Amino acid sequence: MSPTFDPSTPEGPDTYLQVIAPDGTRNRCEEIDEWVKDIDVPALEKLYIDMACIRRLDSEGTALQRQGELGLWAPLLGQEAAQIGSGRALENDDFIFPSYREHGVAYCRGVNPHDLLRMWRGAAPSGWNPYEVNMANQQIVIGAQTLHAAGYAMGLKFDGSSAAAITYFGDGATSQGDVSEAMVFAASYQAPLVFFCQNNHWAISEPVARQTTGHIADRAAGFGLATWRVDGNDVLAVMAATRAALAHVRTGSGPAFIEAVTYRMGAHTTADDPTRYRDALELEEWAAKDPLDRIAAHLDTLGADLEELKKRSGAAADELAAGLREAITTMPDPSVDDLFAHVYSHPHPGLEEQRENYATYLAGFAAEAQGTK
Amino acid sequence: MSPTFDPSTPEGPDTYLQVIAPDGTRNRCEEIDEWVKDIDVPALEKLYIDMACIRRLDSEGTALQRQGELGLWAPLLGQEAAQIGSGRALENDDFIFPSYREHGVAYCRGVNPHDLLRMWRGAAPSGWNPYEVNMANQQIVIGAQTLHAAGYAMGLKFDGSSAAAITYFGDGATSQGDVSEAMVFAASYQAPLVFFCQNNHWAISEPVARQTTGHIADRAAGFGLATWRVDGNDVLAVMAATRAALAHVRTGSGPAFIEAVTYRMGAHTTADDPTRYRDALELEEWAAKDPLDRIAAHLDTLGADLEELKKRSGAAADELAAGLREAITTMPDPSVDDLFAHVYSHPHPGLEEQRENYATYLAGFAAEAQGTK
Amino acid sequence: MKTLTFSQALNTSLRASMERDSKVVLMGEDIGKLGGVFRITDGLQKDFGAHRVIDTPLAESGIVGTAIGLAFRGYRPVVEIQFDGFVYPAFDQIVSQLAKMHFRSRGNVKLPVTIRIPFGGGIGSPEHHSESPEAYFAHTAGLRVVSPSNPQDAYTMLQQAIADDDPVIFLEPKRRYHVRGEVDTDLVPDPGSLYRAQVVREGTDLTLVAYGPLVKTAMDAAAAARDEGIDIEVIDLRSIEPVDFGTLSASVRKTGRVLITHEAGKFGGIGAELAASLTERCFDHLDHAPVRVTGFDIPYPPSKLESHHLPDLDRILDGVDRAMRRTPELLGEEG
Amino acid sequence: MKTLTFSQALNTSLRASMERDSKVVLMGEDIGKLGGVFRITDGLQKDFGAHRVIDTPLAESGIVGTAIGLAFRGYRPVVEIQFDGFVYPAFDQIVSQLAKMHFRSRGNVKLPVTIRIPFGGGIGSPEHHSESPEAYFAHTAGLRVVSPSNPQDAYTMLQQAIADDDPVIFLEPKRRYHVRGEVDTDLVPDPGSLYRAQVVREGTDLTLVAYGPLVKTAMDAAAAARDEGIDIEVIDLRSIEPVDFGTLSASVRKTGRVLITHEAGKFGGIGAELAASLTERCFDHLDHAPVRVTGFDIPYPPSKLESHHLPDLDRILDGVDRAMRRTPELLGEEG
Ligand SMILES: Cc1ncc(C[n+]2csc(CCOP(=O)(O)OP(=O)(O)O)c2C)c(N)n1
Ligand SMILES: Cc1ncc(C[n+]2csc(CCOP(=O)(O)OP(=O)(O)O)c2C)c(N)n1
Ligand SMILES: [Mg+2]
Ligand SMILES: [Mg+2]
Repeated sequence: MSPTFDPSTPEGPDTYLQVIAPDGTRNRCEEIDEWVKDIDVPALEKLYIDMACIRRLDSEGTALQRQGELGLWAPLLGQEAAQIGSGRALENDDFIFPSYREHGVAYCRGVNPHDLLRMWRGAAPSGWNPYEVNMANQQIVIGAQTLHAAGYAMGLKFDGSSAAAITYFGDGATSQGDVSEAMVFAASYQAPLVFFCQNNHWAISEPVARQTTGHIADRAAGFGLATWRVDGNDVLAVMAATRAALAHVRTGSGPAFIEAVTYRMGAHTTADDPTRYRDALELEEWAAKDPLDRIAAHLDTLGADLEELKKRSGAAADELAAGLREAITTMPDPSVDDLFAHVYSHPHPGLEEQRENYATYLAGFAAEAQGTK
Repeated sequence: MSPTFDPSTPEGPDTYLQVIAPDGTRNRCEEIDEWVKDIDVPALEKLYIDMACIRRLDSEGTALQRQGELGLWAPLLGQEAAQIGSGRALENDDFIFPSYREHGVAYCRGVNPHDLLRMWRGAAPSGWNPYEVNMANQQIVIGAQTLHAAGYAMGLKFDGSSAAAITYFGDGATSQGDVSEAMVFAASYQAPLVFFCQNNHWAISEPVARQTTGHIADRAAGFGLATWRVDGNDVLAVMAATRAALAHVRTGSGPAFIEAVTYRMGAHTTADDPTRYRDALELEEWAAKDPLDRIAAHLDTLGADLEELKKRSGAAADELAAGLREAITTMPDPSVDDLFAHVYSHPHPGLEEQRENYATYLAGFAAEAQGTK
Repeated sequence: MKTLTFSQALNTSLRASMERDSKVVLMGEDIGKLGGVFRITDGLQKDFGAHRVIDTPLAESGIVGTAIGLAFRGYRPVVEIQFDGFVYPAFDQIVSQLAKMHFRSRGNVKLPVTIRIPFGGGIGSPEHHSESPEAYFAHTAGLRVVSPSNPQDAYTMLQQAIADDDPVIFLEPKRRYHVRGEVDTDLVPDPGSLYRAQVVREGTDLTLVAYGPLVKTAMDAAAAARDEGIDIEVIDLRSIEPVDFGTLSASVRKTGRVLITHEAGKFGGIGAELAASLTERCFDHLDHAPVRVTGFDIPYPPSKLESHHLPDLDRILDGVDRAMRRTPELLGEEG
Repeated sequence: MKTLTFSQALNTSLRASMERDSKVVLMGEDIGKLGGVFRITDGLQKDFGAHRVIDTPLAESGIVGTAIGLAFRGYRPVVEIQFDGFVYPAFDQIVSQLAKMHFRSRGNVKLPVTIRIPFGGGIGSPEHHSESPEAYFAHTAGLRVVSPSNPQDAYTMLQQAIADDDPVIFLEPKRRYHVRGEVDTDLVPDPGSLYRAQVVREGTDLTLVAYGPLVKTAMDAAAAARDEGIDIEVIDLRSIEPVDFGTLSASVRKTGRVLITHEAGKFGGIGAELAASLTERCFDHLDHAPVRVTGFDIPYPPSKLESHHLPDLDRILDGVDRAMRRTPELLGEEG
């Protein structure tokens, strides 16, 4: 009655759903094939370009942090397929509750460069207006957003809406009570919510085996969720599973769970040094499963013009990068007023006092500087 | 990929492990039969007497509350098999982390009447010394104790001990993040811990279907635990499963989970009015599955002398009841010193000041009363 | 004008809020058929349906977390926490999410969530059923914290809290649930009055500040002190965060003495903030240091000892005597 | 005597505790191979093994809850919470379990658990990485709360906290981790000294109370004030709960003025308790109301604004001027 899963077993089509193999060959994958039968060469090329763009977005983020323009950056390198495959499966009115690493999903939402970088620069507590892009702000407290997603999805259900909610989190997050509670609530109310777990094998320095002795997807099944375990480096498999899961939750049959098995190729954040805890060999192994390379290889088998594609994707990525750099140079620093704004939605006498006292204090300095004190 | 379980399906040998049917017939139950093959008629009679005793303990608790001797009581009526079957499966050095309803388990531990009632009387924050009986004090915060059990079991493992830990909680508790986290930790460290869930179908006024859309045991399996789902009104099935689970965890193969499917025949506590939320029919249905009646019926088929047995069990229950009543009449009220004692294990200047000031204040009243102020 | 118990006033208030705004939903454990363990939601699920009076799974972090999600979606959730001591599993969602979301989202996301908590002691319950957690919430920027002391305020303040676009922790003095009082259900309260303190008894010698369960005790103490020739002004704080320092300071400047009472432990309790702030604001008017009469700094004791722990008339009068310099100071203190 | 950074002192201290007592185990996220995100546990798993330096699943309630269980079993767990803002998921286990178990069990169960929390701001981090949660814990009966301000205290106090049979919240001022100082690793501290405040600079005009990250700032302010002819006595509080009021009161009775500074928000912060208590204890000696110079009552701001939020030398000096009645009072205040 005990599980026999060994989390170190090698992953492959036996352990997860895969549509495109690392070498670019196309598998038959009955469970989900139908969900991507519309994806023709131009659509595949678009997905490739998306992935190339967010890979560039990510390397720009790291570079900007190195140059002191950002306070911190959380790289998504290696997780492009998981983010683009799912992000492109969503409808506009589906609402996203992300963690902190979903720059790629935000990109799918059309979040502009200013808003993408604002929080990482330390210029504001967050980036975008959630209601403009149907995506909540980054969540740093591990797992907390999954409950917001469950509540939002309950609201969708009460409203009779056909939209769905989706929440992103990592393998480490699955240990948090909040994530389990979110599954309990979503299942209890049969809410239209997709749990999207990017199992990138690491929670900072801790391997996924510390969090679970079995497959994460199996845990979700135990909560009564419809589950899909997919190759998270296979953009088509991810897209197919996400579409399937969205369709499932839209029918009112309860929440769904996707475990996208992927790998964090970079550091946890720019403050992290992964050489302290992980093996170069593991990285090599996963480099061979690269999400972009495999789509390129697959497109090659379909006779696509790869050179032209790389030119196009390079140009798109260059444009995005230029936008990011421009955003950084034009981003205004926050003002003292931003300190006190929005703590409450209407005036609070205690805080007003503090704001005014601080203004007086600062004015004193200004006066002193002008020699008028 | 979605679960098809309907929590309202009728329970029976198809949905859980059962050794003795409600009518007293003995089922073959391959999965666990071997674990109770040593239980002969005298042993069965002993289990019957235990159950009769805790049923009496429970009715005395309710009566004492009605008479104003206790502030509150949480009845266990209907759950005698779950508590005796598991309690009697434990070794002395196994350590128990209970919730608040496990009077029957405490009885198995030999907790004396004073200690059983002390907390319920409002005379102390708890009853017994955990280290004298290898059982932690009652836990009121739902689910919190399961983490203590997981930690204790980790300690057992680090110590190379052959003892196990067991933690009791209800169906409602399974929704709490702490319970999920306890499963995560216990599995992660393969700790010798048995999770014992008394699914008594209700969490105060909420039916188990509010907490889960599937079987609770399946949820545990998803966390990688060895699981047993048993008829919780069948003392032999409970004992067998508990022994099996204990054996499993003692081998170092990781934690185990037992879902004992039972029913809370009484009120949630003496402060509750279950007629507001549940159906008399449901009660009737479960009355037909009574844990004591079925063992009596089974003993009858084995040719035991039921009349004599009922006499013996009645006498034992009477003795227990007399002990409880004696305990209540002789229990000293707590003193003002108990207010300040044990907040810390060594003196705390702030609290010392409060204690002394309050003593002075009280002395002032005493002096006033004596006319010396 | 109707005569209602405190709990009926709350029930009527919830009903009025739900009738007025279809986005108001109630969430909590056992609030449906049972009507909550204190029956505050009695009959509401029957009348409004299970989608508006939502029995939740047994998980407080889940309740508050999903309430946040519902608010994100435009709902106005009113959460019931069954007892004070069971709010802590939700602490992270309250402190890191509910309190900070408006700031985090730069004003884009409003979370008009009301968290109702039956709080305080005096009902003979076991551990975790009698706590006073207000200081934790009041110290948390982004939350507002209020507590009514009588049926009229229960009725009015709860509707105001629900209508407020900020999250409000609404502390209900559970031992006062059965108390009856006149309630004007037609009263249209002043906007902003939710956060105002009220002078409930005028006096000249000492300002006595209480809230929630102890306002009644404070009034009794004032009546008793009158017999000893001390004229006490009693203020019902009503709003614990923000504090209406205008009303408080005016009183203290008049009386020169202040006593603050609450059930929560003294160290780091609301009394500390009130004493410190009133000292800052009224130092030159003070004839004595602000006096605090509070619960001890202990876990809430078993019920047979709770009468010692809870400030009562005699302990408040003892504090009054100290403030009036009629009795010696406590250990470590000076007059 | 060795020269060690604050973090090396903590690391050395953990090592010494683990060598002395085999029941001391460390628990937390990423404390093993990585040595913790601040490297405080660097090298310890290598030397003591994975059963003594335990990388845990990512769940703070689980960490504290299992630490309680280990303590039940006779272990002496030292928990690392990765950042201050991530302690709240464990709040229930800390407040309702860790703090109350000794009382609940009538002294039978001791829980010698130390919870290390890198706390406070000033390191340019995003949300939840710069908080000062000390008031929550200090208001919770059953906990002790301490914070070292320098490498020697880091070394000594951590060992004392671990050796203490009560649960101790150990707050490490993370922005001081890199600071170097002399550490006498042979020092045998006075029993009880863990809970004593220290006068780190004598003075006659004003008592300046700080702890953790702000002791250095307080010392700098005192030096600057000296140039303006104000002689400040600086006290490093060290123990936030219990407070060593003996040392504090003696100083305030001497100087007649007190300024308290901390990073946490003002409302209901530790400063409130210190101000209220010192007013109670020293009222007749006070020439001015205690002054508080603290963080604002806002969520911790984005890093580009944190220098405004954190009390610095200038803001402390501004407070000193007010306490000395050299500048006008703040809004709502009087001298
Ligand atoms: C409640 C909480 N605890 C600790 C942290 C510190 N922390 C930030 S990211 C992280 C690891 C997260 O791992 P995972 O969930 O797998 O997501 P990934 O970073 O791999 O995308 C930790 C421990 C946090 N942010 N929140
Ligand atoms: C954290 C917490 N929330 C709420 C409560 C109030 N409460 C006490 S018992 C109970 C129901 C428990 O149901 P279950 O876990 O099924 O156990 P049972 O009472 O049926 O034995 C509730 C909600 C509590 N004690 N602790
Ligand atoms: Mg991860
Ligand atoms: Mg139950």
